[in-house]
Amino acid sequence: MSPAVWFGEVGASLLAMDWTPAIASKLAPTVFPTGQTESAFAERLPLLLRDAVTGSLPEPWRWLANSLIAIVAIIVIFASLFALLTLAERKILGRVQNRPGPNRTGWGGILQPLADGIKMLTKEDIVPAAADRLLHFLAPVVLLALSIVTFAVIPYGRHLVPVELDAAVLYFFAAGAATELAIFMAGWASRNKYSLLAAMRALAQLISYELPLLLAFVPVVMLAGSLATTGIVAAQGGWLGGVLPHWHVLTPPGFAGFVIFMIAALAESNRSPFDLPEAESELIAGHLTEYSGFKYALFFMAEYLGMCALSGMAVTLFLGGWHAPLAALEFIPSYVWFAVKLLALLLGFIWIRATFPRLRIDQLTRLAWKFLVPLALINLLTGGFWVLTTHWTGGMLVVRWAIALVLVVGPFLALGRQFQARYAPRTYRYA
Amino acid sequence: MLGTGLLKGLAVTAKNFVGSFHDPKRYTTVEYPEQPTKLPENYRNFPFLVFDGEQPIDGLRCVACKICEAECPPQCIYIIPDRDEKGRPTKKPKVFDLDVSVCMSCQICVEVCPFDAIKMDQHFEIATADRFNGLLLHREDLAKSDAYYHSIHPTEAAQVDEILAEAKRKAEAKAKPAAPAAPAAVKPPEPPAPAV
Amino acid sequence: MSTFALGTIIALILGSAAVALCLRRLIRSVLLFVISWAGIAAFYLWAGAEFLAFAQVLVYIGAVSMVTLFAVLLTRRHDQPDLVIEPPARSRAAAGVTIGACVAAVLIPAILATEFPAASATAPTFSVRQLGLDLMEQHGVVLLVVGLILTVALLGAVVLAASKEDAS
Amino acid sequence: MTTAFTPTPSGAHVRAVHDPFHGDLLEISMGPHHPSTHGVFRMMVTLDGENVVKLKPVFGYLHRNHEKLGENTSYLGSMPYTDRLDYFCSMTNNWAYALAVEKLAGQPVPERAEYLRVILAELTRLLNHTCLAGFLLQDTGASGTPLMYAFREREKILDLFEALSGSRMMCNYQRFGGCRIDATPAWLAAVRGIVDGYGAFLDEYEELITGNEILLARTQNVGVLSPALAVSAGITGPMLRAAGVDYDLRKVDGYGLYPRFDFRVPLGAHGDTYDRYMVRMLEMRESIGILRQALAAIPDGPIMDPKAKIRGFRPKPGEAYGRIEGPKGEIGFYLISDGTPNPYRYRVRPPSLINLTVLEDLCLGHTLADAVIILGSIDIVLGEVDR
Amino acid sequence: MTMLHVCLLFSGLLFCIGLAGALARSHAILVLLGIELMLNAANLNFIAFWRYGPPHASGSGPIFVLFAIAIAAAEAAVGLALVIAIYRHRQSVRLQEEARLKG
Repeated sequence: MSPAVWFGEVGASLLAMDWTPAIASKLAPTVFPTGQTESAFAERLPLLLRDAVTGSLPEPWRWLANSLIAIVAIIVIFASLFALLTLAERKILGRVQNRPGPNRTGWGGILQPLADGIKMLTKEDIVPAAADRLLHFLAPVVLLALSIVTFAVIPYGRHLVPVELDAAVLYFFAAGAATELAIFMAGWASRNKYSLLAAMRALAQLISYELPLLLAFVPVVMLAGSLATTGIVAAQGGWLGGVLPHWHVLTPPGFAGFVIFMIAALAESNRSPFDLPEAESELIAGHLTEYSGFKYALFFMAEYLGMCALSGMAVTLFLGGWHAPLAALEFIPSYVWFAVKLLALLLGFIWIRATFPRLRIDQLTRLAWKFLVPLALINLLTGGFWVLTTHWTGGMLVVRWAIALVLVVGPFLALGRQFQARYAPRTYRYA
Repeated sequence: MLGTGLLKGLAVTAKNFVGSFHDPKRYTTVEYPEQPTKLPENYRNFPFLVFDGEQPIDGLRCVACKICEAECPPQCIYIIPDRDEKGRPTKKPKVFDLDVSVCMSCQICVEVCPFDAIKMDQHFEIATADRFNGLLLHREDLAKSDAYYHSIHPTEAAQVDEILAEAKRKAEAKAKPAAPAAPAAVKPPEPPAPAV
Repeated sequence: MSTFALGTIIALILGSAAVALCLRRLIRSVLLFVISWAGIAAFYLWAGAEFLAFAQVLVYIGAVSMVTLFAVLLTRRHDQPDLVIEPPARSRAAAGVTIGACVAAVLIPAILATEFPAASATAPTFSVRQLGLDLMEQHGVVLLVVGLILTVALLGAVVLAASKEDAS
Repeated sequence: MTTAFTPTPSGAHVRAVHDPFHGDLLEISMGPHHPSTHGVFRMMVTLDGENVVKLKPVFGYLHRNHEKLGENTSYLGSMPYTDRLDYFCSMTNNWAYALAVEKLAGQPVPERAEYLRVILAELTRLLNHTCLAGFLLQDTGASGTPLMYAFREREKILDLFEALSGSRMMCNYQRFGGCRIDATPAWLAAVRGIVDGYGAFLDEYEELITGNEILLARTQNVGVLSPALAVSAGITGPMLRAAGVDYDLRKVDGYGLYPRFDFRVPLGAHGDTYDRYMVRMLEMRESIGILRQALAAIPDGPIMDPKAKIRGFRPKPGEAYGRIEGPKGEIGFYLISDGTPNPYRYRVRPPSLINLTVLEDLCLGHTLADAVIILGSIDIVLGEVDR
Repeated sequence: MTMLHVCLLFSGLLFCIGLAGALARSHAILVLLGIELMLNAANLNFIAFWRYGPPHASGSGPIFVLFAIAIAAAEAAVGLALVIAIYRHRQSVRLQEEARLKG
């Protein structure tokens, strides 16, 4: 095993472990909450499998083993999801562009990620002579570790919450906020002008988009009355007449929050159309210019894992977490629903990447500060209104929806008109 | 409304994504080694020398007149005319080398050849590990039969055959009254002086 | 286990802070500061104030470190080490360390000499919900004032840092 | 405050690299190995933050002595070399060179050949503008999708060229006094099919990207070229027309059979990158119209003037300048004959190079990302810039 | 020695390190960071007293720290903006060179 991956995994598990024992007594008595024995066999299958392995151990060791299994399961599942995602992205991009995508390795290209991995592992690891070797090495490791740490608080299913924290959402974004530091380290340590520009861009971009990202989910926290991810998911349970789920995205403030959140998430995970730090047509590869081989692969992995984590959080906050969309479909295990929603969002990321050109850095920051932040602030107001009017019924329900919709759509149209006054399609004259 | 342009774009890419599964117009890849496409008849790659009959070297139409060598813009052709024991030209090339690493497939040698002896090939899989000798084609590599020429450029070859037959007929008509001692061998018209 | 964790955290914080202030390369000292801030967050976590820990990470690692790095990049001069060892600087450094040591010499005995009332047996519980209620009810006015100060500071920072175009 | 900085006389907004007020600026050498300099082009960019304060184009990495080669090769031998100037537009390069030689020698061209030349030139225009739209969007960061759509259509036109001339890009098709190979009815039918489908492609392409708000924000008011600067710098082609100057050699010179066709010349009003993109999109629609008319009217007949000489071509001493409206601008060849088989002087007027000269003026004050798309919207091919 | 003593000693040491750094270094950014460190040390005290002080039910300690963090963020923003402004003006961030108030 290369030292980089060893360090990354050990670092990630250390981070995850060191935190849990210190606060374990208070926050998470067991890694997976147990007890709800009434749920279906399929629902409890992961827990049963785990207990079959660790059931015979004495208590403190059992707790440790359970934690380790949770960590290993998350890393393995999301690492293989990362591998499949790289393939899926290339296949989908290919199909969008009227071509097949990678199809020579394995059956229909299914082994392409393996081939990529072998290629990355066997490549020479080049460090520029003038680089800051320590930071150059640490940057991908820190980035990957931080993006793995964020997975700790996402509820993957009814009984699958690795760590239950009182302020889980805050934890998630605190861990995510530190990733920009790693990107900066990469850009700085490379001693390359393109990398340096990319580092500056990454800083500006991530600072700008942190704010709308945080503001966008506040209405959800208000609606759910909890900062814990489990509490937020629990608040979205139930259906209206067995058909209409109580997801936050189906309320006006929740919908606006979802859209703002997804735009900011695109920017936070450096995905097109906000992939400015690694804009290949301007900055070669940005902060990745001087990386090769396995360190490059680690960056790549961290980017995709970050995307998965943000999508998972979006599912938790807005799309009802692991709840089924219809009451009739509840027999399907909750983690399957979570996976379906997660994959749908990831597909959306890829679809957007296949379509849009890239923004410019000043437009990017302007979009955050002049468009998303005002909308998110107004959305706070909408969220407050929505929370205060939960008891309105009958005719007042229509009034409630009307006011909330006006609060959501009105500012959007007003700000959109401002944009259209500056940029609009033109008509042309002929000689 | 802001965002309609973005949504339209998304709709177009979605249409192409779905279309790539059922509409051949939206799936244009040809997987080359497994599905070779038919080359158009006019396709040209590198020149080759046409020979008549069975013997590749003896049957070459080339008379080593060196017009193509002079006209070739990148000067990739090198010819040494053959001579018999007495030092008279036999109107055959002793050496006909063509450096395909220099050749730019412009077809000017074909256009200037008065004997229809050099034509453009369609064989393009000529990659080699030897950069120098592997890409320097000699007269033995270049000689290909008239039948092969017919198979790759049927229309053009038919026209060439007509022209050659016409020339032969004229030459015979000219040769018959002139010299009964002259051999029956076709005597091609004298090549004009190569351009200086 | 718990004391061991505390010892590690303390060593991490003190070590990284001390080294950060001695380093020649500014970027490295800033990154070491980030480590010490992260250590302080870990301390909060260890003490049971998890909300504070996450706030510390968000504010210090997410924002202050970024702004600092920006400032470092924007004020960077080529071919100029960050720490110039010249006689005045050296005497200054010596004076600074001496003063720090003096303060420590006063503080440490004072702390050791003081008898504190007995600690509560169990850690105080303090949920996020409780924090929110306290903030909104008991400390509502303070919250408003802090918000005002933050806004003014933000505007002031923008005005200060906004580039004035070349007047010449 | 005292500064040693004095404005340079050449341009008001060109700043010295080490100006004491603004501190150190960042100098970046973009290229010759850069993904978006369209070949081996190099820009020495000086940045203040992300803003370009100075931009020095460096070219010549692809210089291959084209003009000197032309003086040492026969008139015919230069024809395949013209393919390699602007390798997207070999057909128009061929035509411009053939036109120059025909003027020099007073060589007439049969009507069918003239029609074929118009058809091929307009197909080349479609091909070039389609590719440009793809490249420009690739430069703005679209992940290949517009480029792949553009290349899908380009491939169809290249197949036509291959079927007619034998080569996709290095066509070497025109000759002095006509064309090399006659077009078959099947080929003309294939052209008709592609021309009929091209409008639908353009519609889809414009729906994909033209109304895209990101593209609007990226390209509008970026790299504005004023008509005065455009004219004094000798800019030609769509770039000049995007600046609002009505100058199209097809109308001005009326070479070939263009006076017979009915088409309009789209003009931009702002001269920015968006106008340069849109003018090309509109020109493509006009080209489709010209192609329809030409395909309907093409007569039968010879494609080569019977008096034309392939070999031993020696024009009388004299000089001639032949120019046509290439897709990128005025492509011209200037020839002096001294009666020998080789030209005495062989000179190319490359539209790419001359349009490139205003690059710094367009980029100053914009960001690095804008410099990339401005370069993309100028539409250069390094084979022609460096020759 | 109780846990409280350990925490207080620790925060005192941290304060002294910050103080020594702020006084010893001449780079304005490092001075600012030293001051931030002193603020953090003070915050540690609040938490230490809240956690190991006499039994109580209020959350004043953490809330005070929360406010202190917010103010520290404001301070950092303004301070660094000042550093940038000074740098623009005088091309230096060395504090001993900033002897004049008038530019």
